[in-house]
Amino acid sequence: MLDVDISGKVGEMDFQARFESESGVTSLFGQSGAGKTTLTNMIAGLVRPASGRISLGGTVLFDSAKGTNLPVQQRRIGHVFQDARLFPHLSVKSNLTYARWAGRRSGDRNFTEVVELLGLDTLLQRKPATLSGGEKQRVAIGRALLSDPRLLIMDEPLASLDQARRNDILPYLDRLCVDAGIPILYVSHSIEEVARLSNTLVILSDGRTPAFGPVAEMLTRTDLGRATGRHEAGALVHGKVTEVDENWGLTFVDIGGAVLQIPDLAARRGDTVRLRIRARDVALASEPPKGLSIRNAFPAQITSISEETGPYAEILCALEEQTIRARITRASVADLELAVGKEVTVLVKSVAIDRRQRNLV
Amino acid sequence: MLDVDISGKVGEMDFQARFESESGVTSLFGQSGAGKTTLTNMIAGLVRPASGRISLGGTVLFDSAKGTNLPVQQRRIGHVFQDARLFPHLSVKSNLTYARWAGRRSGDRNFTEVVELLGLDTLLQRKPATLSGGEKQRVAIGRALLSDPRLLIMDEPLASLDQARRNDILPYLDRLCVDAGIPILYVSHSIEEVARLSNTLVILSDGRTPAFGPVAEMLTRTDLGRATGRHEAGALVHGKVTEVDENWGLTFVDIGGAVLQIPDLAARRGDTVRLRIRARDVALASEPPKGLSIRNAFPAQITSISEETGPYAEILCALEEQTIRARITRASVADLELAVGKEVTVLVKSVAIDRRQRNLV
Amino acid sequence: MSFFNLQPDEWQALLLTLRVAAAALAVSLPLAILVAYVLARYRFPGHGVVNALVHLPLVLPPVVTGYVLLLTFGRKGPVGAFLDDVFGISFAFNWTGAALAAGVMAFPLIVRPIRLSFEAVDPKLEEAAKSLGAHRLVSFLTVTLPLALPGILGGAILGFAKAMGEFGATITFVSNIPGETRTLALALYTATQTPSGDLAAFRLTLIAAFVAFAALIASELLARRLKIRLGGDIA
Amino acid sequence: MSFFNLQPDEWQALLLTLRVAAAALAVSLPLAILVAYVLARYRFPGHGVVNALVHLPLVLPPVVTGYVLLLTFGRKGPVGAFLDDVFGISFAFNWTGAALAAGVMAFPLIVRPIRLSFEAVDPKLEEAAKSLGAHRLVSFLTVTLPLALPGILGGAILGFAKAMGEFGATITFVSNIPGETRTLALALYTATQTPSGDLAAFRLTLIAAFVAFAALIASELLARRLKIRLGGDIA
Amino acid sequence: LTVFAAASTREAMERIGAAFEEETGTPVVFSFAGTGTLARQVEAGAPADLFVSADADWMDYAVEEDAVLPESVRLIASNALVLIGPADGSPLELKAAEIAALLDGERLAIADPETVPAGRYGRASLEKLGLWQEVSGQLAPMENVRVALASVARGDTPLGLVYRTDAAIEPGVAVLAELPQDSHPEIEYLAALTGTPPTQQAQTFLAYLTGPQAQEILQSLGFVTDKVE
Ligand SMILES: Nc1ncnc2c1ncn2[C@@H]1O[C@H](COP(=O)(O)OP(=O)(O)OP(=O)(O)O)[C@@H](O)[C@H]1O
Ligand SMILES: Nc1ncnc2c1ncn2[C@@H]1O[C@H](COP(=O)(O)OP(=O)(O)OP(=O)(O)O)[C@@H](O)[C@H]1O
Ligand SMILES: [Mg+2]
Ligand SMILES: [Mg+2]
Repeated sequence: MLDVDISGKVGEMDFQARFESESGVTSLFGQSGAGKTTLTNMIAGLVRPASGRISLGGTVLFDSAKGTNLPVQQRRIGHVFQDARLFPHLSVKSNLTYARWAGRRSGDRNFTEVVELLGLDTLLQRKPATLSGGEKQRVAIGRALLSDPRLLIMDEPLASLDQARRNDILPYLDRLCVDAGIPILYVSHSIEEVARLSNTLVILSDGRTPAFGPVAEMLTRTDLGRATGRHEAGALVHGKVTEVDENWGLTFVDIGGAVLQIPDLAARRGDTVRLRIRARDVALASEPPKGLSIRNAFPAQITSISEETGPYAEILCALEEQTIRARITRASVADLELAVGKEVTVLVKSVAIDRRQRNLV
Repeated sequence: MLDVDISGKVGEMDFQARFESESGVTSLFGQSGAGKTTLTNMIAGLVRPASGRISLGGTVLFDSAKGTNLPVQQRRIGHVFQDARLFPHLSVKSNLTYARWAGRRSGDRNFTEVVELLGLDTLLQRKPATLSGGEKQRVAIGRALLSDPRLLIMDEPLASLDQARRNDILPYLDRLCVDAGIPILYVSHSIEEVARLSNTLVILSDGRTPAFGPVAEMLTRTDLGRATGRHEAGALVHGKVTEVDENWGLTFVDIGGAVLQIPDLAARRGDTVRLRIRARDVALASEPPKGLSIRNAFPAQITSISEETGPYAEILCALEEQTIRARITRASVADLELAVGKEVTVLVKSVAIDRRQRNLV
Repeated sequence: MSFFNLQPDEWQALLLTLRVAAAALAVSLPLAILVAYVLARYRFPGHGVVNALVHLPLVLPPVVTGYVLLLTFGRKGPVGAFLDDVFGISFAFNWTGAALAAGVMAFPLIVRPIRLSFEAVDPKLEEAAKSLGAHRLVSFLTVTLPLALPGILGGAILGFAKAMGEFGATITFVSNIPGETRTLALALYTATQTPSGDLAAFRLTLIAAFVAFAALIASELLARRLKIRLGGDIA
Repeated sequence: MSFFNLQPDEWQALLLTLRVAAAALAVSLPLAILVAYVLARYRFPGHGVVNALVHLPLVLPPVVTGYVLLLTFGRKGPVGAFLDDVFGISFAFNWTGAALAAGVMAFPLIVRPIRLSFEAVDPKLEEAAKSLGAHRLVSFLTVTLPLALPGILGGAILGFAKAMGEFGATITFVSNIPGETRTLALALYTATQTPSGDLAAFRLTLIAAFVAFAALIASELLARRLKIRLGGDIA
Repeated sequence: LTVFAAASTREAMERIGAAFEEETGTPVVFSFAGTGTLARQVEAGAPADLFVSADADWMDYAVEEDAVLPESVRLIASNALVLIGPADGSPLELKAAEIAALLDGERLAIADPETVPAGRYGRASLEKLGLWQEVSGQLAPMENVRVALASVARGDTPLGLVYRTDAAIEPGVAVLAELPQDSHPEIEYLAALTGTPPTQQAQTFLAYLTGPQAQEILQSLGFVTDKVE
């Protein structure tokens, strides 16, 4: 889908980025100053790379070898800028519909729907200068959504939004990506968001892309610890909904070798879903425990134990084809005499599993 | 310390805020558009409230009854604006030292220290226009820190910073507050940050302050669910370090009635510490389990069960004077036959407890 | 006749002045916007020359500018003769000529503030417009131009005032013919030419000042509305 | 004498012009900055009147302005007599008078761009400066003024060009004395007023155009450096 | 009927125009400006029927450039030069010492001797009288006679050199001395027809200018009319 291989220079920094991603959400993840905004600007056509090639779903946007450089307005990339960049002289409404009346992009996305999603109903007649920080950001998101884009670039769009609002917007983006088939390039500092949303993860560090790949794979890579942030390591598993228990508000997901109970997953029986299970939320037991509030307990086999210095140990457990990642103290590893190959019981609290869904292709 | 009781009007919204806070960090928490920025602007003297009174550590900053309205530059409030507001014509260095050369505020905070903390060493000669989003924010923080303030207002200062950088800055702010005795008014959407940092929590909602108080108390209040964000509810407990196990990297904290094992807490024996335990990280067992990687298991008594609709139940457990909050599925509540007054075993994963410390007064 | 009633010839001069200034502005403003935009946004080899040409009417004494106009746009001048032959347009000794002179003299005053405003418009907003599909011209019309409105208004008011007061180039180019080219400024000059004209001169000065005052007030009100429209603080 | 060698009287006029324009600018610029700031940032009852007064020299024919100057700053004029008695400063028929006339005429042209620039400076930056302890004047000098520099430069260049070319008010106020008040513009006028003066007029036009061109180029370079200094995109 | 007339003749021309209109019913429109400006405009094809010059040189220029009909050039009046002072001034003898004493370091207001005809004549006269050396360093050359007159009236300059016609209508000044008629070239106001072919009305007005009614008006304003045929 999106295929990038470019190099250039930003200020003092040599810039060299290469990644490919399939449809869905591609996250750009990296420290402040790593070059994320620069990379998105190059893809959008606002900064010209020194050399290389960018193509999006078959269309070549930039190719230094052939001298191709599609102008910004022809790239049809909806861009949520890090600094909202609203038009100060236009009302919120005119900002939102700018692409329609000025860009002649019809698009069939529903205006009312977007306005409601972003909670902008009462702000439509206002000027950007009177909006709060979060309100500005929401208008910027709406404006890009309504521009009928072929690709949506979002540069830290949720940075100043509260959790409740994020929880509204993220599933929408998710849906957008799947239903409308619009790929999203998502810049974020929050590994939570990244893991929740993305299919492909691109790590950016000092203007380079040391690694990219499917997010599940990237999140279990232990060599990217610093970039992904240790506290938030985890694993993605996929499974099929086998039962929805209306009474207790629980959904049962068969991940192959175990059935997980998850709160209130808005899915129907038969759906394929993807779950993120954080390593810090996983406990291990040497034998199946009893009388515990933890509802998910299933056997698995330890495939790797990486004891870092400090109090932690990272443990990967195989469960048929899937891998679960656990972080426990080194002390517990010793106490329970854990070792590679040993059978253990994996414990996961139901409430710890993110409420999210994705139909995998 | 900071004593606010003001009312006014912002756009269409009636604004009425009242809170008091002691020294330390006071967090302003509320949804986007709740009026947080407006409130900080009133305290800083940039927006004039219609009526009311603001005093800071004995100095009256504003008093409509007496006609007092101290001008901004005399309030000595370091302000990290939501929109960094760097001076575009000045280098990063001149921005950072502005308060010294233009504001004649000497201040003994060490320039090099602040620059290093914020990772600005290589940016000192640059102009703000060439900085990345996160870099701008860091310069803004540095500029306020170096202005020798009597109060530090930080309006979502860490919104576009990555986790690693946050982990550097938060303890510094913590230290600043304690060592230098500078109170901080902190605006944030992240209950994580709020809980980690603040002494007092002020909830702001639609221009009103429905509640404020010590953060521990506020976080266990179940009526503020929506404002504090359900996923992140939890409890604060305090305790005393009784032992530091260098070998396993564990610290033992006696919270009265139980000794918790916590990874790598940078504390010494005898220190008083404060721990945040998220409700979602707490599991309950009807009898003490065995062979579990979960190291913290201690008896407590159920004092309240609030079953919301949906899959969750919130349970408060008393442990001598302290309260632990647990979130488990309603299904488990039924399975384990939990009821108020029942003795249960509380399970908390060691790795789930935030690495943080505060010397309580 | 009371002191406050305008005499017919005063009315005539006043209306003519307004017509001349309005026509001068109507023609120079669009051109000035174009030139200001080009000077603000592009660097090209002839940049300095264009810039100097724009300012030249300011540096030369108006009489010289008027004389140059007379030589080029006069009935016998190369451009004047061509326009007359081909389009039947003549600037010689009529009010359109006065408007031309006023427009040329006001041009540098209009260009500079507009150029400043264009330079102050953040190109990032234009980038945003383009990313939303607006082509160059559309993004100019919907973003850059509205944001530069304060400067355009500022340039227009300077230009209008200058066009109203223009004297040297006008009298040299199109002479001082009542009802045709005798604007308030020329009438004022005529009145000062004889000692007995003092009262008339004083009256004309008041009229000119009054019109200018009205134009300024109108422009200030417009500017304030604009500022509100542009979303500045209402407080 | 070759065509390209300046004659002594041309040199004299050129140097005098530069001196007059520089002096006019030196005096009006600070005042213009003050007035522009006040007009940009404050609303007060006399706002419209001040604004109109500033623009008046633009609207009136220069001869009238010169005449008014003569009446007020002449040796017997109220202000002129006072200045003469108290400070021994006299504007009558000397180059300082020429500078005064040029300054007055250039004033509205200087004020407008500066005012625009002041209006474009985000008051939020001033707030930030104050929150860092800078008092009003300091925050003006360290934040507002530097950010308004493009407009100040723009106003200065307009004013300088106008001061160089000022003619009507100057000749009326301080007459046309070679070596004392005969600037290039006046010399040029003198040349056009004699039937045989065409060549001389042409030479003087070239000189004036050349000086203006040099000043403009210098100001453009300065503006570009400024833009870089203000942190615009270097690319 | 459009007449381009030197600005200094305004008062007279407007009265003559009014009288002419009363008599013939033909309205006359005047365009007043400096003689030089008008001459160049006439040359450039201005829609003037008549050109009234305050200066013979510019009329010569117009004739040379074929801007006016040479045979139609006609003298309509002459003028004289006077030295004026404040209204309460006492008569002056045309001697260097007296003039210097009166000036006392201040300036002599005069129309610009290089550009304005009045100045040129004044200079010629002063040279002839041997006074030029004395005063040339103390001149205040004005853009036109009117300003010179005003500056004397206001007391900015103690002495001014103007036309007699100007002095006659400004009550704030007194004539201190008349410059002898023979000390300067004849100060001639010349009129000529411009258009080819000239209209009947233009010819009538040209004739009217030298007729008794016009001459009377000119005389009443202080012009010298005895040389007009
Ligand atoms: N014009 C410029 N001149 C010099 N350096 C620049 C320029 N523009 C960007 N940089 C530098 O390039 C680096 C990458 O910037 P970029 O904005 O892409 O970072 P980012 O990854 O988006 O960071 P953030 O998360 O803080 O927004 C930064 O260190 C920045 O300072
Ligand atoms: N000048 C104004 N005119 C009208 N409404 C305004 C104005 N300024 C602020 N508001 C409104 O007041 C409310 C409070 O704004 P404020 O900036 O204080 O919110 P906030 O809590 O800081 O939000 P955020 O977290 O998004 O920054 C918002 O709904 C905003 O739209
Ligand atoms: Mg960025
Ligand atoms: Mg805010």
